[in-house]
Amino acid sequence: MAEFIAYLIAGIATGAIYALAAIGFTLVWQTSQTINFAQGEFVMLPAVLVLLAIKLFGAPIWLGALIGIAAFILIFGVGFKVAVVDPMIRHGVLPLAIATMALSIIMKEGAKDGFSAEAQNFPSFVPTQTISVFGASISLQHIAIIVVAFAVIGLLQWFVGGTRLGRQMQATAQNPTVARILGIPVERMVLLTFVINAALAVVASVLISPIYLAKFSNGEVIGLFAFIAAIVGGFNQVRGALVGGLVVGIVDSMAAAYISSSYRLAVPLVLLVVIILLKPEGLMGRKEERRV
Amino acid sequence: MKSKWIIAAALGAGLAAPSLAQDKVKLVDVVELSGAGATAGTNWKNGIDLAVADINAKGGILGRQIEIVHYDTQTNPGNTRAAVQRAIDEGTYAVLGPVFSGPIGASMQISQRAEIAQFVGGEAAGLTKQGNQYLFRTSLSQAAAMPKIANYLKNTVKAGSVAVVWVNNDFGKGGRDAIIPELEKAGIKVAADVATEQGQADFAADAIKIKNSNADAIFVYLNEEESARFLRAAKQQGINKPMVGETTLLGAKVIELAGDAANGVKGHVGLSIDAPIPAFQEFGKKYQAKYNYASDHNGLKGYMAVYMIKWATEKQKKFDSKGVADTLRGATIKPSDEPGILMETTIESNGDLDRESFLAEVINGKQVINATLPKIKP
Amino acid sequence: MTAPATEGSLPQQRGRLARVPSLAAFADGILITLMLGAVILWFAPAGMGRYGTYVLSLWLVTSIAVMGLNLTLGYAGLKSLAQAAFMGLGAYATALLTTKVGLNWYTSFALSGLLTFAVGLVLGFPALRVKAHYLAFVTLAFSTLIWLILRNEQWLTGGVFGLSNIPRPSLFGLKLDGALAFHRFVVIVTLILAVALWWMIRSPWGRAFTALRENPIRAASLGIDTRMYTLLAFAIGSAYAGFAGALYAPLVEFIDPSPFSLSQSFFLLLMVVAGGAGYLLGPFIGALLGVVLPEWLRVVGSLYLIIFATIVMLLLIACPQGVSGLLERGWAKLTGKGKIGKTVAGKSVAPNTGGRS
Amino acid sequence: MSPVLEVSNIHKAFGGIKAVNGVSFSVKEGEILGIIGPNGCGKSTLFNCILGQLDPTEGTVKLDGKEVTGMRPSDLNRLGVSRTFQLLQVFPELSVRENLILAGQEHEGTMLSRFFGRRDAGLTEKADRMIGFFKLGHLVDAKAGGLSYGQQKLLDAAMAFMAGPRLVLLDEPAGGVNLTMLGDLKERLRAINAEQGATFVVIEHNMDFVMSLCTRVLVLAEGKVLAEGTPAEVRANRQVIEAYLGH
Repeated sequence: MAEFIAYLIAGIATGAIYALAAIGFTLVWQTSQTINFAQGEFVMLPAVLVLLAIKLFGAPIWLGALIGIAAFILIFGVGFKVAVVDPMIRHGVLPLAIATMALSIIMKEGAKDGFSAEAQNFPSFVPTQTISVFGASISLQHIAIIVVAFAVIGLLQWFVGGTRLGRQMQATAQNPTVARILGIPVERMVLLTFVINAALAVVASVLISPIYLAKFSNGEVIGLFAFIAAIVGGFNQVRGALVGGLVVGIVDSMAAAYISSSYRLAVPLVLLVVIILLKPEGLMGRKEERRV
Repeated sequence: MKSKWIIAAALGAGLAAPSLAQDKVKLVDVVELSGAGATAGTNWKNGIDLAVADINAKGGILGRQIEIVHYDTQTNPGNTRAAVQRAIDEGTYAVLGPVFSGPIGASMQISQRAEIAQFVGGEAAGLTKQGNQYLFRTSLSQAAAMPKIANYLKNTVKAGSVAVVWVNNDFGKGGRDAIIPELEKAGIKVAADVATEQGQADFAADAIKIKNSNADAIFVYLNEEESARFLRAAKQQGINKPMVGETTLLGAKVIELAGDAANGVKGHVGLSIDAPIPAFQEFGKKYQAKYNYASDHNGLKGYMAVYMIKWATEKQKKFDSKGVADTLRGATIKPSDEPGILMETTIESNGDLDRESFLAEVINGKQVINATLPKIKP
Repeated sequence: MTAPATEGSLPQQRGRLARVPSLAAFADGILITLMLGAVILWFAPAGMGRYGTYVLSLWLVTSIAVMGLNLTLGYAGLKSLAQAAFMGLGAYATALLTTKVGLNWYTSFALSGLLTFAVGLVLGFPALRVKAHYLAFVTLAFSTLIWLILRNEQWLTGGVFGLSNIPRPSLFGLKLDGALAFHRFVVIVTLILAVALWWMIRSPWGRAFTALRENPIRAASLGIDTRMYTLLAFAIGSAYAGFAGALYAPLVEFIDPSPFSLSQSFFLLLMVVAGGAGYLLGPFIGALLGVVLPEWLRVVGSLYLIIFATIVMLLLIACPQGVSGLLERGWAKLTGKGKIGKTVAGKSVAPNTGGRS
Repeated sequence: MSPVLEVSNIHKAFGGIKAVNGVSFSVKEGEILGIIGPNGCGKSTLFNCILGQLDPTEGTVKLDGKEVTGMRPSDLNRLGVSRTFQLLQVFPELSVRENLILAGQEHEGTMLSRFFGRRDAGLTEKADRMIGFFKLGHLVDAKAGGLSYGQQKLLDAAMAFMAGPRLVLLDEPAGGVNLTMLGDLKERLRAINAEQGATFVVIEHNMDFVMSLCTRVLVLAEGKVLAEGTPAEVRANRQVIEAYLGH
């Protein structure tokens, strides 16, 4: 039992990170049909930028964090939308997806050449101690990840459902044409989702980097799992991305525990295929009738 | 559409080999600078650059300056083969790299065919078993290191059962395949056999699994960063059994990244900037000063590889690339003859190395050498 | 989501360039280009050394895999993320059949194609679902599973240590071990496969594939067996990857799982799109970008991958139809045929992309 | 004479919403049946159920007395049932001729002959005749995507007739077509009906078009048949007037 709880908490913590990345992924997909293959790198980079700011300006941690995060949201929230997505959006999903693939190479190689090929320590804002729950050692870092991630997701849900701006954004996501007729500033709403995506990536990055260490290649795994989480959850639902992230995180953790560890990676993917075959619209997705 | 063929023609020019300046000796390093091997490859590259700078500052090899070129392999065998072929077409004097066994396997026949010596960072046991006369290691092979570990686990740690955690690439798999029979021979039970992914970030589940195996000791055979992540995860799960490793686990990088979690880690060290040999420590300082971080064993390997070439060339007193391999086989290089080799190294006829090595422990964030192990064939 | 065929109808926005004085003449131009290209590549390695020769061969082998993906994606509009995995199946099948079973290369080549074709057929079923994403998702999983099997089943595949000493074929008793001889062999095989594809695209099959991409529902209402053509397009595209793998193994003489990973499948996808999806010569340009350009950029040192990726990104921002689209646009401007509306290429719906997103 | 198409008791529900709620009718050889009704009365859904694009929740569709319910659209088409769509559905990247060849190619030969045989499947002449018939002769080689809306509508119709179907279902053929073209279209449809004896079912909002073209009219409202009869009868039906005015 104790070990099961330990696996479960570890899985939920990882899953929460996947969920943050997957939610951002889903948001930009909803509003602008952008499949962002650089999503993993979006989570990798903020931590690197924070460390870089500290290194370059000799700034204290909080200032470095502020500079790094601001720079990231500006470049990869606003800049990404304006420079990459806008010119390509009309040409369909694929060229844009490929362009984000190229962007991921640029981000990865840029972090490697501009910062370091080595992993670096990233300061943790919670102590690295553990507490014991039903005989299982639970790390405070994991608990912090879970608490903060859920708080952020809750905040996002409140924003989307409970504020005027959020509802406008939701309307834009569901039907931009109608939203435009209703006088919603669609362009600005789309931009907002990109900024939120970047902000979520920052949160994920700051939460996970003390454990994963800041390294240019960290995005590969996170990106893949966020993508899987988004599919499992239904691909077009914020709630789905949340559930998908958690499911994938827990399944991965359990797979490491109870299944041949060299095939660990296969388990979430088999789950993915099973879900596609049994419930094609994803765990939380709505069924779409085919339209003629 | 026809312009494509114009591009192809223009490209032909780009792909053709440029001529070599006579007053320099050209060395090409083909190594993993991107992809999965980027970290190891970058250390290796930096080590080489450091050696080349040192040698050139002191007048080069036989009066000729070294011109070093690095080609990235993207950790991909096909690209590695292309790059090694390019190096040879460009008239490299010897080939340096790569570090990962897969890319080595894809490229070693090429230098063999061209009769040019290739110095690789790979540790997998199989590499030197193929009768390639032009392949040289720059470190001990796993086949040489693992018996020492098993011995250590049995006699010093006195473990009756051991959990093995390894990275599922050629390095880790090779080590795992080498240690398991040695453990069995020593009568030690393998309590858990845990494979992890290259570049894995999250070791929580693996640590829990190892904890539950209740082994007397844990043998950790991961790359540096993964070692650090594992040690942290193990600490968080409250694992207090001895962690034993080979070279990487006790590296400066691991100690830096794992912090407290690295304390108490022990094991066998082949090459280490913390070894009780002044030359090693001096190398470590130079590296730190130039690149602003501590070198791992790959940095040392790259550094020594260049000096192996230098020694052989000066020994044969001419630039004969085929001769480099002939000269090195069976030779013993002493630091008194060539300080850059750092410690006495015997090159066996199959390309394996024999050297002294160390038993070490991490105490208070520092690697402390407990004992020096003699060469296998002293 | 949006079928281009149902969108607005302003003529100047729809016709992507009047490429068509006569489609037949254009297609024959492609055949001539292929033949001419083969002749040039036959002689090209002169003075290039082994390295240049090897890179040219690698380019052609990659082109074959990209050609296959271009058929599935560019013509039939099916998104596959497993092209490198299929290439791996072909490469390992050929390597094992030639080294362990002792078959000759030609039989192994055929069997590799057959194997990947069959696996493609089975795997293609999810593509028959209405949402075209499913194929992408399933192939994503397939791709990783194949990679895991290649890595883990060491008894068969050599695992992380790979398989070495893969023999090169001989032709009419002529050994093809040398770089140049094997390069010429690769040129011939590539030419045959490219001409076969050219023929297929010109045949009614090609028309049906295009219909599948542009509007599967309308296609079905015209009697086109969309199930059959979808499976065929995907299986044939996969078989081309198998053929490419069967050449890759003896070219490198060594294989391990890394060139067949998911990221490599993505990279092949990048080559299709950057070269120009839905253009017969696009794959050659795409593979040139993906294989030769990075080699070429080595002169700039460590930043070469960043420069490469930036070129690809800027290219796609400037012209989402890839290099082929760019050339076509330039050609149209040159001959004055692009004047139908100034917005033409910028505004149009890309044939390869909008169709079944 | 036995009916060509016999639709009995078709139901189709999406979730809880019943789009079609027990519609039955039959069409005799050579007839032109019009189906009218206010927006959302289930006309298009009914079409899609008949044509295998949607599976009806309940009910059967018979072609020449043989049941074809749920048959795949492509198979149905090869039995001689053809259709046009409410929204434009031509292949914009293909030329006008290629569009027509495409519409006919699967009706001749085998998969193998389609691979190894002639590029145009021997259909160029037939396609050109059809193009001429629909007065698109000057546009043979133009890309379909470059045609005007009305021209695309004509092409769409031409494609539906390319394989010489026995039964054609037209979904709002007149929508968005200008008056001159409308005349052309009507005339062409009549000609095909007369010359080839093809049977038509037409969904249409344009009353003049329906009343002047069709031999019989079916009125749908809220997923059910409200009235049926000759154009004159329907025009006089009070229920129909109410349904339209009440909307």
